[in-house]
Amino acid sequence: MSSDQVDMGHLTPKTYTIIWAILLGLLFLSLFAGMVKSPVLATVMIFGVAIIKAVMVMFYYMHLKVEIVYVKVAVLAGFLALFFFVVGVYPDVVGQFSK
Amino acid sequence: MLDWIVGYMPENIATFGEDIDYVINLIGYIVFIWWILAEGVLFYFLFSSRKKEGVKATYEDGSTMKAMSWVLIPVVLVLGFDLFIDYKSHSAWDKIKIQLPKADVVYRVMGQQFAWTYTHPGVDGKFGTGDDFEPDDLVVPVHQVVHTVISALDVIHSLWIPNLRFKQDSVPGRIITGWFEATKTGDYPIACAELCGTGHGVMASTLKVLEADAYKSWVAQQSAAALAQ
Amino acid sequence: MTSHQSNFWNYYIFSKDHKMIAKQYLITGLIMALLGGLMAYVFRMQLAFPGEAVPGFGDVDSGTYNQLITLHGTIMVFWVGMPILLGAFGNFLIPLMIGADDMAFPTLNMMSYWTFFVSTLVLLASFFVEGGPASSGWTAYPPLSARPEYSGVMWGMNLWILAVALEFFSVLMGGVNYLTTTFNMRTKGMKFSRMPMFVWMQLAATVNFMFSVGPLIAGALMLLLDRTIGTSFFVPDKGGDPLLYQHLFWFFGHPEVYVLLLPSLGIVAEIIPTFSRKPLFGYKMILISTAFSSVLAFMVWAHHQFISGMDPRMAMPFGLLTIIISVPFAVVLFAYIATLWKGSITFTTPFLFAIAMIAEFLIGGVTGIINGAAAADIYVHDTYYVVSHFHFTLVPITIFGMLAGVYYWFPKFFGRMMNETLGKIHFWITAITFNVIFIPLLQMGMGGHQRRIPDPTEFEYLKGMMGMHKTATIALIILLIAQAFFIFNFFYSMYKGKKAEANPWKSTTLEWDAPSPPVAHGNFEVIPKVYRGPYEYSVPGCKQDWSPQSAETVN
Amino acid sequence: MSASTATNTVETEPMLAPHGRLGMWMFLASEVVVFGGLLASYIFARLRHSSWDEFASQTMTSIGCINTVLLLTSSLFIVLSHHWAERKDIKKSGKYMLWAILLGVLFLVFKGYEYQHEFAKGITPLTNLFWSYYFFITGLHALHIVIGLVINALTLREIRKGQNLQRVEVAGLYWHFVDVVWIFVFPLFYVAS
Repeated sequence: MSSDQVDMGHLTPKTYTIIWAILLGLLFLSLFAGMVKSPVLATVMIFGVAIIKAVMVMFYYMHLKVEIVYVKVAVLAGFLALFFFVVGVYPDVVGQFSK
Repeated sequence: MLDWIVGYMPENIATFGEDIDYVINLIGYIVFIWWILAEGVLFYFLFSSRKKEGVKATYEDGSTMKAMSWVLIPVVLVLGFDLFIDYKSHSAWDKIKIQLPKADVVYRVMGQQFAWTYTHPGVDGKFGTGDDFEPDDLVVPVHQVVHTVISALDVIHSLWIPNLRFKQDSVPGRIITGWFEATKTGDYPIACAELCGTGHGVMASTLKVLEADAYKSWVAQQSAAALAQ
Repeated sequence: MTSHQSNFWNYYIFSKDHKMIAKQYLITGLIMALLGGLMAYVFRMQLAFPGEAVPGFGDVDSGTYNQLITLHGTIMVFWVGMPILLGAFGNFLIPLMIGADDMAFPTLNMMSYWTFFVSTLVLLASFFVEGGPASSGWTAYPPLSARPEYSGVMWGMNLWILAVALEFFSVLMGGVNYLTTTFNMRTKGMKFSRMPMFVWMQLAATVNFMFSVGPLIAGALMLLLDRTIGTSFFVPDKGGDPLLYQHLFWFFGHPEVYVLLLPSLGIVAEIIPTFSRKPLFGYKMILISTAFSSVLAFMVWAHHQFISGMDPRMAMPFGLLTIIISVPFAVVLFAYIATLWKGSITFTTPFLFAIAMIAEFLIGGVTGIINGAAAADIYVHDTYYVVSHFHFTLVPITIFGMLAGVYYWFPKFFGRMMNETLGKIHFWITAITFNVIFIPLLQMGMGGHQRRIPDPTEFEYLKGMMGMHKTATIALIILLIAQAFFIFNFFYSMYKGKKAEANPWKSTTLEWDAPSPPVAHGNFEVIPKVYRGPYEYSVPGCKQDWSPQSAETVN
Repeated sequence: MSASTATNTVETEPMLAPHGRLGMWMFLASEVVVFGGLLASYIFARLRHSSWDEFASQTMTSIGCINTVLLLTSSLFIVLSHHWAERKDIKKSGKYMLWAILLGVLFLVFKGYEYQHEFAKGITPLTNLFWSYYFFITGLHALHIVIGLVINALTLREIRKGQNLQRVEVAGLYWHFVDVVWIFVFPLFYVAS
């Protein structure tokens, strides 16, 4: 009854495998990023790669790209709530006041 | 007029106490007026629009801007008053909790399960020296800024001195410095305001405000006794 | 239609029918409400007559007192407010109001009730465990709650954390069900703009809950680890930070009070138009301000921690946002009041309770501004002023709102009418005694009376307030006795009340098209179609002063 | 988590998305905040204690790497299984699902080995706060992997019987979510920056 929806954004087994290869590539990229000398650059690269990988899995494997708008809003709301939490708690738990 | 309804606050003996009382009374009056208006309108509508024979209700679903303005205009006023209150409150908060005037007397206040312990640096004004002593009560001179360096040993307590309008949680693992300046001598109660176990209700202590010279002689006498040990 | 043969077990116990599940939630919630109320009786007697044995309970030492207030708070919020306002009314009415035959996931719905039932058993079991139940406040601040030796309670607290976690999973399952049902199973013509405000409010409450409960589930598990195997997430001895738990808790805590408020506002939004025969004032305006307040709800939590050792500079943004969040609810309340204007009001019991909810909640909102302003909060934080403030908000929500809903939808739940005179007696006594309890508490709070202490006479400056404690306690006893009217009325009318027709209140929303009680599985004889908005009362040009959503034409 | 497949013949508003998929997405949206809150608390604690970088270097990056590869590959297989399930190709869908489950089990095996290795070195959740967070977060994630494997196994049984094929998609969503969580857990613990 329900599998009549449109073909999932023209993704074929080949494209899935390509995305898989990219994800592995990004994994090794983040490993090398670990070797980078300056700690700030390393952290930015590592978490940048992690975010890209996460977005790729969500968009292509979870078909978030072709999902209905309500689901996209729900996922965005989840990350937005998380963002409010981080912004609200960071200055207190990590700030100088709490030493 | 408000005290009769909202309640009598204990006598204020702190310099920043006026600011807090001013903010509380300001909020009290604004909020009381709004409350009377809202409840009045509610009960008037209830009374005037009750079911009368042959009179049909009007079809007003409040979708037009004109109709909605009946609600939005009062709400904008409420927002205006709120922002005014927040501005007044922030200036008081900034003075009490963010700025820290220079200390004349420094006390270490340690909250522990079921008692407040105060450490006075003694005559030399430095902690960790021989003349430090631990009085039972918080003895402070009048008209002088007292710093309370607050922390806790085990659980969260909260140093609560109603007459000084002073309240600061004492968190184990954090050192928080509060300050106050008493304007009147006498004995005032101190209590714990944060649930800290079975003895939370008996963590009573007293604040003794002395004249400057009486305080000085008391400190000298206590330091001498401490040095003797 | 999921067919299930109706033997005793499938019909009453393991029923997948959203109506039976709603009744199970309602009955469990009401029983727990009684339990919570009796706890209030015991510790208020201790406060009014310190040291004396409380009739019907015995001595209340400070450990027992802390346990009683902890459980009173926990039960009233998690085992009365959530199950009845979300579980009972949400389950029963969402499918009926959107014209569906059942929830999207009936099995998950059944599992949600039974997870809730198990959580109730786990909580009740924690009473009889060695060392007694949890005793560190319903907020369970570490390190008091993180180490058993600080509060003297070992397994009682662990079971309490487990019970609360189970209750969260049950409400999560319910939430998934409500969202999927409302998105997917609306009948023909029931566009989103034609859904009754009750359904919108249930959705907003579910969204508030689902996006705020996460950090607290993590926090509760960390607390459980701290207590059992001795890690120190929240205990500073090995680097933990007690304030991190407070952030995790109150990030959930504030949206949680809207999870209770919004369904109650939804119930009142259905009752006021029906009995004033007038459309709800500003449907879109209420919707927008509810959405706005749901987003704001995630940004204001630290007003519970102004003086908790948090960085004082953070009080500026949180104070401002807290003051601003009172605005959308002012819009909703003023819109409800505006609905009454030029209506034709009949004062039935549900209407009286709905109006009492609005009138009392106004006091709640008004007394809250002092807590929102940081400087004033220094004085009132952790005093009886705050206790009275959140009772002036929570009691109208969970007691008056819930009772309004029960009296209003009782014909639909059980097919019979509740007795009006008993209802009115119950209303007047409850409404009056409620104020007599909590106005003195406001005054005690302003006098500096700190909260959660078992014996006020320990403090010199509190001795003068014992008179107020006594009046509040006597008023509480009268209030509890008055609930007998409701309990009798509830069970008596269930079998012997006047037979109710399908639409006793002449209301327009879809649930009144189904017979009372609705068809066992399938709700409606014929699933109705929807032709107009939910509040079409006294439409000009119609003789009949109400035009139901499902009627194609109305003469 | 059985989604009802009530083929309601009654006219309703257009269905936005199949029940199962919509319900799972809502559940995952709320799970985002659980793991997000937990990882945020860990990051805050880590920023407070600079000494943790040295502890973080003691975690076995090689095992972490292999586990990431395992999870990414099992995500690939599950998406392929869903792809063929949509085309009613029972054989292929079942094969990929089986592979996804095997890789998931392999992930747990490596995880177990890693834990055992750490216990052997005398590291337990009580050694210090870093290890408490490490064992708690990876343990909670492993628990979600176990739940995911149970869901996948049930779905495999459904595929073999050729019914409820839309459940493959729902199981896939959950499994990808667990993979996304691991994608964030991996750098935090295994790449000592």
